[in-house]
Amino acid sequence: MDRKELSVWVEKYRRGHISRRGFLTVTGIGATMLGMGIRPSRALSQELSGTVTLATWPSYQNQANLDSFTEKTGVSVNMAIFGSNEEMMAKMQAGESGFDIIAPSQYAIPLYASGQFIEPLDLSLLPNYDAAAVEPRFVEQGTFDGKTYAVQKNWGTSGFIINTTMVTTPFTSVKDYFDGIRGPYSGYGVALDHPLDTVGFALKYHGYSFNSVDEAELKKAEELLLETKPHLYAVTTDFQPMMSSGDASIAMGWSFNAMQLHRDMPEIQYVIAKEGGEIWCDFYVITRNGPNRAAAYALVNHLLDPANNVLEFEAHGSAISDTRVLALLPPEVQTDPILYPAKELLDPLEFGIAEAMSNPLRNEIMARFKSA
Amino acid sequence: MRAFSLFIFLFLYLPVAVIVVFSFNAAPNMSAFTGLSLRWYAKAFSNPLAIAALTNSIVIALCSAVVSTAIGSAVAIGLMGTSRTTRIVVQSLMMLGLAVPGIVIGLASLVFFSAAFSGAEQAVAMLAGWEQAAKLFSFGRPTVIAAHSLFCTALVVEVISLRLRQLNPSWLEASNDLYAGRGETLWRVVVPFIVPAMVAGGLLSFVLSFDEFIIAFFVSGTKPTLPVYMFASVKRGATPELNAIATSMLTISILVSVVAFSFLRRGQARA
Amino acid sequence: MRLAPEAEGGGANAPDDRTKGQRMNDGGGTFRGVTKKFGSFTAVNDLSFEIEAGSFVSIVGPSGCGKTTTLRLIAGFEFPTVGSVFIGGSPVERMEAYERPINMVFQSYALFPHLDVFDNIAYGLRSRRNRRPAAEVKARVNEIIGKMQLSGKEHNRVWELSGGQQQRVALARAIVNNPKILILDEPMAALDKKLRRDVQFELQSLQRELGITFIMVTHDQHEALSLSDRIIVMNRGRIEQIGSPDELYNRPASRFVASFIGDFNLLELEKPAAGGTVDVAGRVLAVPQERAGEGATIAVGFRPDALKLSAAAPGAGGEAWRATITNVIYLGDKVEIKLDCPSSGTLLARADVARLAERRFRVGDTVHLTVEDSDFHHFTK
Amino acid sequence: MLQPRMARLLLLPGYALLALTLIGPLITTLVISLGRRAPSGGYETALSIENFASVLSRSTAFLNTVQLSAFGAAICILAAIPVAFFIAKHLKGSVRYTVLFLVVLPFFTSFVARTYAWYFALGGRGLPAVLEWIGLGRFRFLNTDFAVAIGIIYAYLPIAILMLFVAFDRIGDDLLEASNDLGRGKVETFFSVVIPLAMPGLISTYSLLFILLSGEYLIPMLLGGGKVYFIGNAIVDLFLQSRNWPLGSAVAISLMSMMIVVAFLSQIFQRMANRDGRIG
Repeated sequence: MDRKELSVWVEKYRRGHISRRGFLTVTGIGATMLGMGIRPSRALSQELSGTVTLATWPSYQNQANLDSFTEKTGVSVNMAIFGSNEEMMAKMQAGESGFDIIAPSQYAIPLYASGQFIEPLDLSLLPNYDAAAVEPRFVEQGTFDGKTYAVQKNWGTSGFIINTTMVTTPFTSVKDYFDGIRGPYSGYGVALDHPLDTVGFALKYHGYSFNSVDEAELKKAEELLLETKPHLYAVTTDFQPMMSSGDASIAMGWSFNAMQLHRDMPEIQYVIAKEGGEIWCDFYVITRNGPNRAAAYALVNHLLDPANNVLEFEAHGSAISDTRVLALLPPEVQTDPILYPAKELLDPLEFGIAEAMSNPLRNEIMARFKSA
Repeated sequence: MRAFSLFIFLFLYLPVAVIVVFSFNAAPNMSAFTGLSLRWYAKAFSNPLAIAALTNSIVIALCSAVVSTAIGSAVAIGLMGTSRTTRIVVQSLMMLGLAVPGIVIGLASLVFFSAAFSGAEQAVAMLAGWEQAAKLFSFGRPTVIAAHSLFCTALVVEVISLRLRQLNPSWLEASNDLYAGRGETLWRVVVPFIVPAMVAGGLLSFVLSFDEFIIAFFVSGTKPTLPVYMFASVKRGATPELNAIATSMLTISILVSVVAFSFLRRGQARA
Repeated sequence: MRLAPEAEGGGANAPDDRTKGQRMNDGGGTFRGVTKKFGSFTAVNDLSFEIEAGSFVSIVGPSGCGKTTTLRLIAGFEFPTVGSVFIGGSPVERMEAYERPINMVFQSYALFPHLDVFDNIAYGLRSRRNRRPAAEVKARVNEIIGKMQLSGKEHNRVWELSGGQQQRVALARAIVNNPKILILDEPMAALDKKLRRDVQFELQSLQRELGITFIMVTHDQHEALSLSDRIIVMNRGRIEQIGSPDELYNRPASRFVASFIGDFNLLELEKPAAGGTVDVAGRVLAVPQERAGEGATIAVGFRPDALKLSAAAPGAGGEAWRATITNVIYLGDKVEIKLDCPSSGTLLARADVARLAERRFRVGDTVHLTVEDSDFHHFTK
Repeated sequence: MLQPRMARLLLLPGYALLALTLIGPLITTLVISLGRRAPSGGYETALSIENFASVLSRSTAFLNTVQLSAFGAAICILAAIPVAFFIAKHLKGSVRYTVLFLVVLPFFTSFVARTYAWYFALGGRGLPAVLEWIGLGRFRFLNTDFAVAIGIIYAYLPIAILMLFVAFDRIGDDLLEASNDLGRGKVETFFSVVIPLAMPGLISTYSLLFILLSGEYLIPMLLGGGKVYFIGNAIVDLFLQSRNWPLGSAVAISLMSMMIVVAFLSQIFQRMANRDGRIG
């Protein structure tokens, strides 16, 4: 590493773009330590031991798989539960470095990758991963700068969840959502406490891209949101009880929410707006500076085993695209309209992107919307 | 007044009742009570995450209570013997420790500890050439205990200072007069006098630390406390499992408190 | 008694390591040029006095006169700004309260609320510097509990006791340590009058029995007069006079002492004495021999019992020694009469009821006043 | 009475704790508040007070917080006074401590769980269903100021009761009896003797509650459903959602400044009340 390159890294570290351990490793301070007889902690060892820490979402992993992993390798699994990608990223940016594996959504991956929080995966350590078995559009979301940083876990969509006994007018679009809430369903609508989706759908209402960062377009989206706010019942991600109790009748939400609500109350339906919306995909990534890298690879590999992945599906209930897993699942799963919607419904959907997640204006609009 | 007190107690216990009742609910969610079942207890107790979080919280709350009661008592007593300026400065800082919103102290602590750890580790690695130096410090129980001890200590100082204000200065002089030096007087008069306040402060600290969410969320590292775990679970739809955990907590707490209470009583009778 | 190591060679002498014979000699106290300032306020100014071992001494004076500060200087709660304090011949002014062979009965009793009666009394005997074996503590505390008539109250909480009982506990807690000096800070302040009389007798007997030096602060001059061997009268941080009750009453050294101890009719002079005589409202008095060297007499006065009333003019003094009766108060065997005198202002007369029997004075009567020359006190300060 | 040297020694651990957990982090916050949001969120070194100017963009949240905190703290005190007085003056011996313990007991279940229980109690299938069944009409409580007020009163009432218990306990029974004796009934005595004497305690309780409430985050989040938005929520969102740490820090510092002012005023009022309440 030459002087100029070093100064770039120093600057990045100073600005908080990379973590301190990333900084140590990259700048060669790690190498200096090595020269002094200090073995970097992240050096791979063949023997697996200790604890591996997985940062993931609530109700998102199957305990049975973790138990079997511990049984097989002797490595105990610790889980840290997060509520959102933004939270997880904030914590990483603040210097938390105890996670070995994290489970971010596609739009966070470029940020983790460019921030040196994660590194390209050594796929040779993940024999259970078969890129060919996964839909290419999802594989692509796990790459950054042409390198694979992430392997797919599961995917889903964002749309609208309606209680058909309360919402009697036809409901097929983003327009129906915003106009309905500002009209006949005033006081019964829920927006997600999630900037990407909420701002994204407001953009969609005006026909713009879900991921737009255009100032003028965002301004119109903000106007819509601020107009809608007084008519909303809540801005939250925890809307399921409101829907099942009848306090709310229309909610912006994710496909797995819809699955759970629909299973208990068939009158609750899921609508993917005809204008489009978001398609999302969650991944496994291995952190650059995690304390137990070898075990991290072993655990991800264990979870990707198709048989184990079936168990995972049972736990999180989100769609999986790995064809080897699909082959093991009952056929009705693949035809479930919420889990695997028709292609023409999926086509207009967009993947949320990193620029949209990190855009200051979008975030500020969300904040203003919430505090209004 | 009695009736009103009763009403307040009802109010305080209503949510607790909801939690307890729904923890025995057979239904898969909290929308209705469909029958008695222990399934959520089975689920909770077979959930290593919940158990780990619960253990973590208990250990942290205990340590925070002990640390803050010790430091808080020392500070409250020490404040009696310092200059007015020192007293005002320390009291204001303690007040600040209570007032700073958890979110601020949580995130600031994370960034601050992270920087401090990294500096210390580099120093150790460079100076001592110790290869494990890079893993010397990490977030976990000690960081949560430290951060919780701040507001717990502030509270203990407040509670004990209130008690010390009732301390008759003649008692100290009487003790001195009866051949007890300052240290001995502290131990034989002041400390026994503030014991009730220490117990109250300690209990309050335990309770506050046990329930504290936002600071723990930031500085608990990879080992979440129970509130952090519960909060994360709630964010994607709570299950009655949480009620089962909360009810178990309540049961344990009652048992522990009853035992502690009876010990305290016995101690009182002997004294 | 544990003194400073250098004072008694570092021996672990306990308060009771003395024979009764010694007790009389080593319990004295001496103040030498003691001044105590709090900031710019001088509480006690250049105090020098001696207290004889085994005596009962009272310090009296109005509030703020420095008597409590003096007490605290003896006890060791305050340290002199200037000057020395000796107890039993050893300098103690730098010693802490817990190092001094002195115990105190606090005005509010300062009983420890967290301890019962027994533990309160045993407190000193269990102190690290003065620790006695458990058996001895028990024996001595029980003995004193018996002596102070507190039997059966050993394990009562102190706040459950009556005021009198609390005072006994406070007293027991102090004397159980056999101090050289017992200090009593307004010991009767919280007691009712009847109880106060009893306690006064008890205190007096106790002091005689124990032979310990008692130093009592009180604002009640009657209490001081009836209990003390000697009384120290203080005013504005200084000593006005030290003496026996008799000396203070009959030979007050200053106008202040005269007015403070007992009732007194004070007449300020417009013109200081000249040529060995003073003019008091027309009466010419010779300044007594013993006062002549002290400077000019500025005031004279007499005790109320020296004032005699008669309906007819006795001759000397003329109109100036006539007065109108404003109040008549019967005090059982005595009667007090308040008079308004045109030249001297308000005067007080006191006489035996028996002597007045032949003539009843009524409010509004005009009377003639007589005072013997020898009954006049002359004051130069 | 305490030797200065010993006092200093006793304060030492307190200093260490303050330095480690308060001063250090606060200086960090201050530094961050002067910085800039990094392009992908977080913090980037800079030196500007721009963030403090942007604090105004959160004025609605500030207003919301102040209103509900002032109201919530007042209701807490009003509800706590009879209970605390009852425990302090009408219960004796071990009963009063048992009752005090019962006040704290709900604390032993998780705060998150308890607040979540209110979420259900106030939700459509809870209280509103009961009211509808009685025939009082259809109510919706969740995500309103009312729900948040219930939540914060519920959460902070035990603290208020404990603190006021201490304040009332300090007032001697003899004073109450003296007042009764002087011809004042129970109610009159309460307002003319108890309240003035407990005033410093009332003021400190109120200000502590106000301060704690205005830093609240969880209750408005769970019971306000994004409709009732506290400054604490704004800060959490700035840190965890928009990841605009510098603005978050600036808002946090502004909130703290407000709290410091409240604490300062409380001290002044307490001193004044102390002076008024002093006897003799």
